[in-house]
Amino acid sequence: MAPAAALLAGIGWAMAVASQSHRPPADFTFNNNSEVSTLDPASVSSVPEGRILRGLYEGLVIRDPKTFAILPGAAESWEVSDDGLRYTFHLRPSQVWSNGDPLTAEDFVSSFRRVLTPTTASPFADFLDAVVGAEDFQAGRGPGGNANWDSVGIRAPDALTLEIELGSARPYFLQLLATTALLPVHMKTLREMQARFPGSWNAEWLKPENLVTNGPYTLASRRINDRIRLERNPRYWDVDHVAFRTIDALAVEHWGTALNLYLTGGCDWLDGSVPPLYVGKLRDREDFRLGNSPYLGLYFYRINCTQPPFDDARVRRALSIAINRDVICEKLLKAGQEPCYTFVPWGKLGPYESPLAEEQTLARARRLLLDAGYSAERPLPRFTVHYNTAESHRDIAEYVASVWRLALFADVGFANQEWKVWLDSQNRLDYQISRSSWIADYPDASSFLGIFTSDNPNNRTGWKNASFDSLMMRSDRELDPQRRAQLLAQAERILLDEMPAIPLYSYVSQNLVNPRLGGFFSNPLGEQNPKFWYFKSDDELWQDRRKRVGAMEIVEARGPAAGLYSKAAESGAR
Amino acid sequence: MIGFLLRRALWFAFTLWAVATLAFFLMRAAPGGPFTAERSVPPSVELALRARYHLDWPMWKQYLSYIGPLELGSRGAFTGDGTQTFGGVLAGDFGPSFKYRDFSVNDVLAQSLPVSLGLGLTALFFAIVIGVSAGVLCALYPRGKIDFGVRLLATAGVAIPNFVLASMLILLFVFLLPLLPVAGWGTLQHSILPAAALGAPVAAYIARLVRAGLFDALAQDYVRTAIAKGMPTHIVVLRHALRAGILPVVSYLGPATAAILTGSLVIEKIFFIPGTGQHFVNSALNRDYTLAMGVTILYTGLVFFLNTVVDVIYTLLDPRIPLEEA
Amino acid sequence: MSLLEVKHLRVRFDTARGPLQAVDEFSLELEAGETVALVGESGSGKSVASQAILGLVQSPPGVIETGEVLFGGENLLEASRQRLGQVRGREIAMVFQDPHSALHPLLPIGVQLCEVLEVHEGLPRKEAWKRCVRALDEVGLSDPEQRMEAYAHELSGGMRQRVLIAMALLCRPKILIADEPTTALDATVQVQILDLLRRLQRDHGTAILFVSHDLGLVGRVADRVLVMYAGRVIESADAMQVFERPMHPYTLGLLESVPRLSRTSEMKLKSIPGSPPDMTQPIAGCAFAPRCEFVRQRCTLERPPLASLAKSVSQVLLVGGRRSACFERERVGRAAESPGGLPGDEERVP
Amino acid sequence: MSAELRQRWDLPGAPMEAMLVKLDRQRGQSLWKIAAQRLRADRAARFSLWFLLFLCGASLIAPALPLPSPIAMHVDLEPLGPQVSWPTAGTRKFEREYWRLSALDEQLVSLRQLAFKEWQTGPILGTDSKGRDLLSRLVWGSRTSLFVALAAAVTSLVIGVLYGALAGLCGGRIDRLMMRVVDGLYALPFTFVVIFVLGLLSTTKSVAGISREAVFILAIGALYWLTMARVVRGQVLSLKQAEFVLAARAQGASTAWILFKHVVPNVASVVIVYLTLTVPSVILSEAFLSFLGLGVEAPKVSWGVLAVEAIEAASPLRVYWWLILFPSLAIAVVLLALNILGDGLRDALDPRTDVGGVPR
Repeated sequence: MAPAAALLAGIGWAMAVASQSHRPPADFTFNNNSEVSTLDPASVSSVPEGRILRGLYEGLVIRDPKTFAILPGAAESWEVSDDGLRYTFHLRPSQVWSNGDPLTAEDFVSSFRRVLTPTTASPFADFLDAVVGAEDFQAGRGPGGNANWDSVGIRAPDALTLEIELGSARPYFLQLLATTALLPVHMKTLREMQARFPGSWNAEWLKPENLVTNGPYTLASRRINDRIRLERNPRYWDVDHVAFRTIDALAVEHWGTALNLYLTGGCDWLDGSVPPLYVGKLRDREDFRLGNSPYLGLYFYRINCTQPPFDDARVRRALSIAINRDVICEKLLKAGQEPCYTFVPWGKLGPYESPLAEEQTLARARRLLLDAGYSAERPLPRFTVHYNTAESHRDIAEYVASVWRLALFADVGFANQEWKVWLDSQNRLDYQISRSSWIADYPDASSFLGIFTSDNPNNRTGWKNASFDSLMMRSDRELDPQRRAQLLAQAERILLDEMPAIPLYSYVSQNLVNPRLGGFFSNPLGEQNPKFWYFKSDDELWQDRRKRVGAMEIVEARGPAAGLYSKAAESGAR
Repeated sequence: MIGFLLRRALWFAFTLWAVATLAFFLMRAAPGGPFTAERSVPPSVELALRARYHLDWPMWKQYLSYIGPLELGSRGAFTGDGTQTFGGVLAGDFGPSFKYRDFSVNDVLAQSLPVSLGLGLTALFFAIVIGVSAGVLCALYPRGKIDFGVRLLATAGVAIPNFVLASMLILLFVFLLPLLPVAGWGTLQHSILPAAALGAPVAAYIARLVRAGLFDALAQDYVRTAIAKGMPTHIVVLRHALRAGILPVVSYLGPATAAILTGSLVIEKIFFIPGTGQHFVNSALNRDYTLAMGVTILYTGLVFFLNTVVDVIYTLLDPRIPLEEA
Repeated sequence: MSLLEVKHLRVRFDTARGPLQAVDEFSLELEAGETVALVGESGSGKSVASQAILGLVQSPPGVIETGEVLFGGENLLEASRQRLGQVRGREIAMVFQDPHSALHPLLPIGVQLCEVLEVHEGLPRKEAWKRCVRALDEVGLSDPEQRMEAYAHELSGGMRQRVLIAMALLCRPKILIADEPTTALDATVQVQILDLLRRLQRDHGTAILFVSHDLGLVGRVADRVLVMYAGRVIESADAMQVFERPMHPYTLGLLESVPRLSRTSEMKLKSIPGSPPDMTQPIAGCAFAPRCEFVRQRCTLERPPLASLAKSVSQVLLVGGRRSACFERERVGRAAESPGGLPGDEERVP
Repeated sequence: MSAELRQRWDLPGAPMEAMLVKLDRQRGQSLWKIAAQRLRADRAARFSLWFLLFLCGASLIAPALPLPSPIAMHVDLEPLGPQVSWPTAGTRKFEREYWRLSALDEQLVSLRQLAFKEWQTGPILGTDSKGRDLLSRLVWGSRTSLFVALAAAVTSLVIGVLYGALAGLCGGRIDRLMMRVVDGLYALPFTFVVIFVLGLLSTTKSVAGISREAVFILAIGALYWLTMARVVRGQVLSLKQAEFVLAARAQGASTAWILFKHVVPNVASVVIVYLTLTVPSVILSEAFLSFLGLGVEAPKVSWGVLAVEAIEAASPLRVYWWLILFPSLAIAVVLLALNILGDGLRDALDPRTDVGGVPR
């Protein structure tokens, strides 16, 4: 009896503890796909973290969720000098942090300084490379051998003015400033925590009870692998335009679970790759937004160019040509992914247009292979395709391998590797062909092509090409968009001729969204700013549905009939 | 008793040390590190990160500083960012998590352990109640339809992978009969399906153990004595036979409880429960050295503690066995 | 009418190797206050027969095929489970062979004793406890209060058997079935237990069915003796008669294998050669034939019936209810009277 | 003594003679013979044994069966449900698509092509999301699963029996120390070890002889030996005190002789029963590791892989029930058969017959 009683008591206790943290549902709940690794803007930039960070903080400028055009953020206006070297930002007066401290230009200076400080170990310090003296400061070089902040071109002449001086022009500098890496942090709290918790301050300042932010939301609570709750920040300058009082970001990793939650009303938006088995089932629903939403992510196969036979560009090209990307996209993935023959997905990005890829015929592939000295009689030596554990990777690898087997007489094996092992073998060039992917940091072709420069740690193919490097360097400095696009196209031409990697397809965003959600746009970066979200009223919803053509299956739109309206949506074309 | 516990504690300390050491070096020998990511960071950043967590130290120094609060030198801090220092396992500090960078391992465990305990205890309760009743039922109606049915169910319970069972439960009790929430954690309703899925194999196993134990006990002379005394069947089975037949269950429950209380990756993933189970796998996959060490030490401690509890209970149930030999 | 009457009992065990006829045509009468002994080698079916009386045969594999167990005119084999529960322990109690395993190892002695009174007489634990202490005292256990708290493994074999006897007699049953109650005990303890049984029988007037393989022991307690072999009763007689003039070669064998102080050194202790038959196999003739010194061809072909020795009604007075299942019983009887004598050569079959 | 007896029994009664011979024969039967005899009498266990043997046989000759290729994708099709009617032959031609097969298997495939030509069975159990035949995948998966399970069980057997027997025989301090080591290993979380061992070994390409599968088997076997060691040690300890061993020792038998003549056969029963329990747990572990993606190498299939694919098949949008049912059923049936066989073996090998139930 006694053990049974103890057991029951234990259940009661644990349930009590568990339900303490149970809160009423938020105004809006979405699935963020995975647990965010940190809320420190200097350390992360991936899509899930971005959604939270944009809710918590606001940078100098922000991006329009639909067009990516630069909008005022903490800075209400700015000037750029004609040579593109000097930026002057004017902050909104009487802006405050969530604890009431005034937000000043000095906050931005110290936040940028933190990013550039080596011990911060920010992977995004190079976003500020163009700033005068930044590289020297970061490398610890300076007059007298010491890093000197005074020589860095980031200054605050007064509380509301921030000046940034660039050493060389960067046409996309404002886009960089809109990334999450350059969001301001409240340095005062950070220092306080450091004094109070010398051992664990790194974690302490980001705890809900300590974190001070300047964005539309504050951090209410956070539980690992469960949810992050955001609460509207009453001190935010534009708080009247923030619709939801509370937002929950879930960290559901298993797609089936997320779908179940969505279908039972447990969340209002989920993205992520729908298993091909169900794409057909979802396709006709009005809440499944698919297809016309390109995504700046490339799925490709890296080739280790340091080993024969893959040190021969002809072999690499033959391998690429033989693969029918349409089969992968239409038959295996089914969700509207776009076949890719070039390194910039969709072949087009802003003013940039990719050069044409080689003609895709089997004869040509065999021809190239023959030139390289391989044929049915003298087949390629056996090689292995590495991929990290996932069903879709496995299916694609199996398909690609079967094509190479049948068309190019190659004997292909597989190596399914656990994530870290796979990364490790890629880093050490301990592979022959390895599945890879790349998501752009900012909407620009250089974000894709740049990883193949000789010294880029993300190259990982062993491929080096001096003229490619110099073209990329020149394009970085070029202010004229047309000429810049030409330089980049020349660089990609080299890539296409050399094929150090085989582009396969570009991702597509697959959103299941409550039809009532407004201010939400599928965009190429999967970027969302919670500030703009709101619930449509029945009227607006009805009009929206009318506008849409085709026989969509109407699904229930959860939420208040009157809507949870945001004036931000009303005021202007946002 | 005190001597027994003392000796146990000594062994416990030794085992913990051995397991921790083994895990420490095993982990660092595996390819990839905590900061290996698909998007490579510049070498200087990686160096700084490694320095922050003292991963640039020689292995022995890392090991010593992990074990104890040894002051092995620290790095100069600058404008808020510098190295983290932590007290070492002996001081009860498991250090910062590498993957969940905003949390210490202690935080992570403190958040997830109550959840896993709640789920685990519910599952255990479910498993014991169902398992023992099923086993007793078998013994009451041996070799009949009930016995056969229970055995079949018990085999199915052991045989069906729990993720398959979980999906079926969801389809049945969420979508077909909308009775329970589909996923999440917080209320008692939330815990019913995952507890059932988690407890089912244990219940099945207990049912088999109880059945076998009871059948064994029912063949014993003392049960015949009880029957010859004219004891009614329920007393014979519940007081006489079950008392002996439950002993194998008690020894099985030690490790089983440890496994159940530390959660299950699969169940937690499917039901979206923020428990410790996923940390066992994820910390290892993420090469989150400190968190992996933390869960390993936690698990080892739990196993040891529960085994000791089981041994004590065993001696309470079976007076023939002195505690020292347990 | 006798207190207990068993008629034509047949018990079969379904084993992996086929059906095993454990008890065949077993009949028994027991009068109040009387002690009847059931004797035979292990495997002869005596334990099974005695357990069948209370329906204690494990089923499966045991099956009671036919027969009646009449207790006060009521057939216990057809009684409901509930009724059987009332009879067991209260009207008919049982003491088992091995006191080491007959007590529950994990329950205190007191609990095991008290539950008898709680169930049968509905006594509250406190009163039951008191009576149990008295009962333990009665069977001669020292420190009965303390013993109540003890566990079985803390007691010696003799003490345990005393506990079991006390347990059996708690409700003053009319019949006590003692299944080899002393076999597992030391010789000195054996005597003590037997004395105890006799004393208790005298005090309470209980009828005892005494099951044993030890004919020597039986002589000390029994009024009547039933000898069993291979599932059948092969001889039944008053105790004195059996010892004086056994009428079955098996009984004779058993008697000769009893160590006796009175024997002189040249009178060797005999053993019965061979081993009991495989009872899953059908037996054509006398089951004892392969081991029998007196065997004749007829014995291997025809089964000797358990026949009364009385050839006429008048003889009944002389021989009592004496019966034997042997064609050669007269020869056996003669041989028994001449100790060490060999079977008559003159009758050997050519 | 026998001469004397024979003399007495030397009678013209023939039935007795026959009985004697029979008796002698029975007494001379070894433990194994009796066990085999008992097992033959146990219908359920006998059936299970035949079923398992049939299954092993089928999976061994799988390449020669007229099954479709287990990996040939026909991605343009929606998953097909089980086809109840016998499919018309030749709806699809046989495609010789497999992973790297051993030479023997290649021979078998050729044999199959000779025997059945282009003919192959239709989707009796349906097809999966990539249009692959489920029956074929189940049969080919059984090869992997059963092999892995058996091999891991044998690994655990060898290590466990040796370790346990050694500990039991040595006794004393060594025994205690060895068992503490087992306790310590018990306290290591299972997944943790597997992940690191697999991670560690998956990079060492130089050990080309050790394939991932072998590592996998060894890793699992190395985890299951713990219980086996405990069980065996317990048996050996109790046997050491058993009278027949003492008697053998008193007669001056060597330790090795005692070990093989007396201990091994007595331990065998426990070991065999435990083995029938290990095999199912290995099959389930493989499923769990497949869930983590640490299972067998693609495109090879195993029941674990199929079970994991089944998770995706259950969604409120649509339930592809055959993808869930058949793999689970396969695992469950094998487990059931193994359990029944295990029970039967225990009954057969344990001299005490299994009795049970409450008498009336």
